[in-house]
Amino acid sequence: MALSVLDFEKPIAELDANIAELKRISEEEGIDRSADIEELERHRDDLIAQIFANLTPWDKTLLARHPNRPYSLDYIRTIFDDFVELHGDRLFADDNAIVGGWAFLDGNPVMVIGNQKGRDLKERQFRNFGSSKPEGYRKALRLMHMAEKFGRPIITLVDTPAADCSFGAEERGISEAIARNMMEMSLLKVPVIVAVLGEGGSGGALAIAVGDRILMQENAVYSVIPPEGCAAILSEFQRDPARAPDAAAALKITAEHALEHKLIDEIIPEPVGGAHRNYEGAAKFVKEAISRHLAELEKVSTKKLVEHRYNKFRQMGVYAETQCENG
Amino acid sequence: MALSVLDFEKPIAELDANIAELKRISEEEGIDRSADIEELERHRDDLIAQIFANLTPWDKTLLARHPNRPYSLDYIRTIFDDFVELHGDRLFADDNAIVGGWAFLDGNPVMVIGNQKGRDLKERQFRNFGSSKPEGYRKALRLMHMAEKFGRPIITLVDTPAADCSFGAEERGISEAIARNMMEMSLLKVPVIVAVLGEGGSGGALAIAVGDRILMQENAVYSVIPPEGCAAILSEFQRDPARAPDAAAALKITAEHALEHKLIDEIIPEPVGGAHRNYEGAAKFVKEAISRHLAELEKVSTKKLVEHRYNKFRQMGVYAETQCENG
Amino acid sequence: MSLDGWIHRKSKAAGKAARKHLDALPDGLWTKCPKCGEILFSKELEKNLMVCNKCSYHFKLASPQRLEVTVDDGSFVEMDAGLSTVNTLEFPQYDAKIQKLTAASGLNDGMVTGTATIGGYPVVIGVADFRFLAGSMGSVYGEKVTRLFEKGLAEKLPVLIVNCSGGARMQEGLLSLMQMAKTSAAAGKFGEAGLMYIALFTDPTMAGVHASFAMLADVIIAEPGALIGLAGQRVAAQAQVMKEPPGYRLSEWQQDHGMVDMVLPRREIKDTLVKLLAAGSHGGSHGA
Amino acid sequence: MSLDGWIHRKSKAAGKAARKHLDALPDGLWTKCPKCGEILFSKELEKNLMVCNKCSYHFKLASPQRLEVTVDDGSFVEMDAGLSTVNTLEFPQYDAKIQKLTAASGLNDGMVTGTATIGGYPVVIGVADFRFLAGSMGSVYGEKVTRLFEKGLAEKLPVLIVNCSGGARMQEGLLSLMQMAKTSAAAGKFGEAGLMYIALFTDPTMAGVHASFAMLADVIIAEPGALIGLAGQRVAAQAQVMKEPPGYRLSEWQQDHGMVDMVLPRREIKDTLVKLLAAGSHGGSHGA
Ligand SMILES: [Zn+2]
Ligand SMILES: [Zn+2]
Repeated sequence: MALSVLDFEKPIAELDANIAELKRISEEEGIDRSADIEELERHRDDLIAQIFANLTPWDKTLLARHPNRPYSLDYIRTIFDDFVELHGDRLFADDNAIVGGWAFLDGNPVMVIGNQKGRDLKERQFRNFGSSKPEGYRKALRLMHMAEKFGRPIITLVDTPAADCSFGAEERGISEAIARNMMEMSLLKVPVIVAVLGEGGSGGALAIAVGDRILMQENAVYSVIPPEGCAAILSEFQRDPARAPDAAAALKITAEHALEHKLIDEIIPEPVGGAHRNYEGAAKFVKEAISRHLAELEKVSTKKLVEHRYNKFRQMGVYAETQCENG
Repeated sequence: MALSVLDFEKPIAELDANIAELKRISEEEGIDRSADIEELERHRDDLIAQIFANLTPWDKTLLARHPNRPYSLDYIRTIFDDFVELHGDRLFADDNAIVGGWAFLDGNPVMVIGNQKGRDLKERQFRNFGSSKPEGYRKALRLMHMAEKFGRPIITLVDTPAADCSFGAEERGISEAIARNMMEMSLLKVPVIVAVLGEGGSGGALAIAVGDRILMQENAVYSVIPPEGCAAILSEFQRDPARAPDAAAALKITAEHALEHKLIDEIIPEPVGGAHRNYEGAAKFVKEAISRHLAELEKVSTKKLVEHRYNKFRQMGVYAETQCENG
Repeated sequence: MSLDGWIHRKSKAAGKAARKHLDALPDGLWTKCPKCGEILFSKELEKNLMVCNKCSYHFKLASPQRLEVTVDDGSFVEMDAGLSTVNTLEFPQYDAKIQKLTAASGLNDGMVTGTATIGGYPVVIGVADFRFLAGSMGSVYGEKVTRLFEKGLAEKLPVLIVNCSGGARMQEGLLSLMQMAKTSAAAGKFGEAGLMYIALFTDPTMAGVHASFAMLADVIIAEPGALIGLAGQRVAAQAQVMKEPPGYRLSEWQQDHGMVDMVLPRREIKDTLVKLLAAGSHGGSHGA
Repeated sequence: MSLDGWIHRKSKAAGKAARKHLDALPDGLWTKCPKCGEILFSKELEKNLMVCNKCSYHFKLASPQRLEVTVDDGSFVEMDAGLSTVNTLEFPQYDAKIQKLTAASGLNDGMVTGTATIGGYPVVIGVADFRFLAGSMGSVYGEKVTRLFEKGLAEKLPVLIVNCSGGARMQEGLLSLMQMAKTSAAAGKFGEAGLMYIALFTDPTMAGVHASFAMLADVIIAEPGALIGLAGQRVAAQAQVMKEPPGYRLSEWQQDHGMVDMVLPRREIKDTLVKLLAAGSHGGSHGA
């Protein structure tokens, strides 16, 4: 698949093209242009640094949805060994918008589960654009309980625009599936590490995102509602989906804000120019973070683990409190 | 609904009709025929006793399927107070072939669950002829886990020809639902009493029939396959469904045989002439048996309860064993 | 166990305020049914627990009304009324909205919680109030629901939550979303103790509330004709290629699809609650 | 971990006997594929693990063949071979059938159990043999499966069961039916100890076996094109108003419907078993 280019990436793409052209010429014509190339590359890297230092929440939304961004299976292939994918919820169907199975992290067995988007049109449809139906969440829960049964840690990779809310999904209780997963995950007796790698889309994301550690890539977004939806509903944005960039800013959907409000534990860096420019590099950062947190959690007793997980989510929220006579 | 009359019940029905006619005449004409009526009634009761003492397994099959036989809801209304029916499996649908909910037995809360057949054509279709789909078994399991959560005993009433095996049922994993229920029931931490009240139809019955006490009405049947099906498959019966009576005999489907092989704990008597001739009387026997066994089980510790239930089913089966060199 | 008490004790002002922000058109003596258009005698309507006697439309109830038709007279004691909203994200217009709603309704939030008895059985109860930002769940709402479960757990009491909500509150962004996980975890911890949790779904019970603690109840009762589902109607309409089938996602449809235990007219709910509380209120002789 | 060992060690007589009662037509050098009709060179077919190299049809395997393609060479030690059938119900012709089958197959029952290693991982294994009354489950079968789980439980070993069965055995009536409950309870007790149970579904995995211990495995692998379901084809045909859709209840259909984890060609199964055993064989650091 050809590299897609976001608007704010265009200056970078132009320099990339120039560099490629220069390399082609110097090779074809046997002329040494390495000094020029190096200078252009330096210039390109400076430009990237400059652009990426000033990304708006909406820019990050677009990056999180970038058609070339690595997806869960890309990370699974790079980070883990001997992945054995397991299918089906044992109730209704296999949902291709969620993948999961046994894998080995540095030689240790773990259960890995992730939302899965598709790359080309056909695969996008096959993966339902990464939007899960109840059967996807129920498959995930089945696998999590299997991991719990064998005392293995669980790693979830979050990257979904939202849960599916078609007729079929509502018919089979999409709300029930999301709610049950959150509850059951809060009770799991094994370590659970969540990595938000792209779009953390509302309840559809949260249904596999209740864990002991919540990690989030620097260009990922995590939101209660897609910015377009928020803009379309609220009069604050004239109910105009085109004002999504403003809604994205108001909703505070970036990793920095999530960390500031203590809703995530750590921001995972991405390679220069974003994960989509360097799959291996992105996976390396993700793996390092997961491994490190897992090593910490392995030392915690089961009782404390579940207790801490409860307290972690228990503390989320900001409110004022005054004593009342009827309190 | 008019009383249906089985072939072997016809002599009884004739006497019933004569008695009714005599009563009508004596009332209309003001003549005292009470002596004649009494004699006829005595004769009728003798006849019933004689016929019911010699029922074949096939006769019992027909009785168990008698269109006037009381169904689960008839028993629930009579035996329990304040029944609150609960619906749905929280996964796909509500299955009307299984009913269940909270109820009170002698003032104590219990969860009662039963297969449910329909009386007239419309209700039969509504109840799918008492054949459950996966959602019925999953509803039953949900309710059983709810009872376990609150430490309440479970009473199941078995009366189904078989599990549903239509496309939809296979699609949604009817085998999985049956298997899971048997397994989960074997692990329940509360007393479970099973009463087979009509047709104990194969896996479709067993899916709600794993308990600490298995009671069976004297005219109920419990079989691995319907006699017609067995006759149609085996060359021993010329693969002729019409030889169902022979298959019924060979399959040993009566309560006496089940008791003899230690597959049930007790035979619940029925009123003279069968449960369908006297709903109140039938319910009284069922209630007495359930209450008595429940009182016994309430004294058993949770650990012993689950252990005994496992051992109970563990011992079912008859085989020979010789020591082998490779054993 | 009388269900009629509420009307006698209810203040006229509260009733009017409630109707104003709900779906009745008060003009004193008469109220128009928003479903069938029938002009109803307000006193009769109130006597009928705010159910249209022509089409059985169940009017939305403000939290004080709901408490009056649900709990024993005078038994309700509010908890955590001192919790109030903070606009941490500095979301546009949010402060003003909250101030206006608080002034109009006298509420600090769309979730009112406390203890009460129902048919004599003590319960911890939460009641959503649609007047307050469509009963949407933000940090205060999530905190109150969580404390509700924790109160039940501490005192070994059953929990009843009456839902009426459009979902998570956008104005608190990810903090609102996390209330779904927080309340679900609280429901889980409560449930592990073998305590009963009953939910009543009224119109509407949607999105972030429906897809979290609401669906986790042991027993779910729905009022007739309530809209219950994940996606708001706007989102749902965009997601569907086909036209919605009749009754789609209403209470009765949800029962057919296995998602609610029963659909009960408002007048029958309290009696059923009492039976359920009798079945689940005190610990049984066998336990996990 | 070689998958080819079985052919070299397999006795010619055993191979012929197996084929006779399975679905190959042995004429020495050549074997006809029952699915595509291709005439296959028997040696090539065996080298290909009894999979047609034209249409990929997976021939049924007798239990010795199945063990050879599944476990490490020479690692299988049979258990409970001394269990045999008693015709308690005095079912017509049952004794004669059993005697004939035992003589023809050398088996006492359609379930062969024992211990073995797979890729070096010790397992307790059960293998169904379709030659023996269509791999149907009676008292002996149920007892062997139960002891299998109990052995796994006692020695903290994972269990693998290879299924190939028409269902419960009619000739033992209600005793057969109860094997469903007995084996399911055994699977439950085994599972509670946090031990791994893997099932392989081969053609056919049906009825009383499918609807009991078979469906309770943690991980279910199916061979391609295996018929898997509750109702036998005769019963299913009666129950259906419509014509069966293509692929109905075959392995791939079951995967689409969420009921099996993966469909693997025979040659790939052992490698996957080894990975699964690596993931599940020894207890983890956190436990229930
Ligand atoms: Zn009306
Ligand atoms: Zn072929």
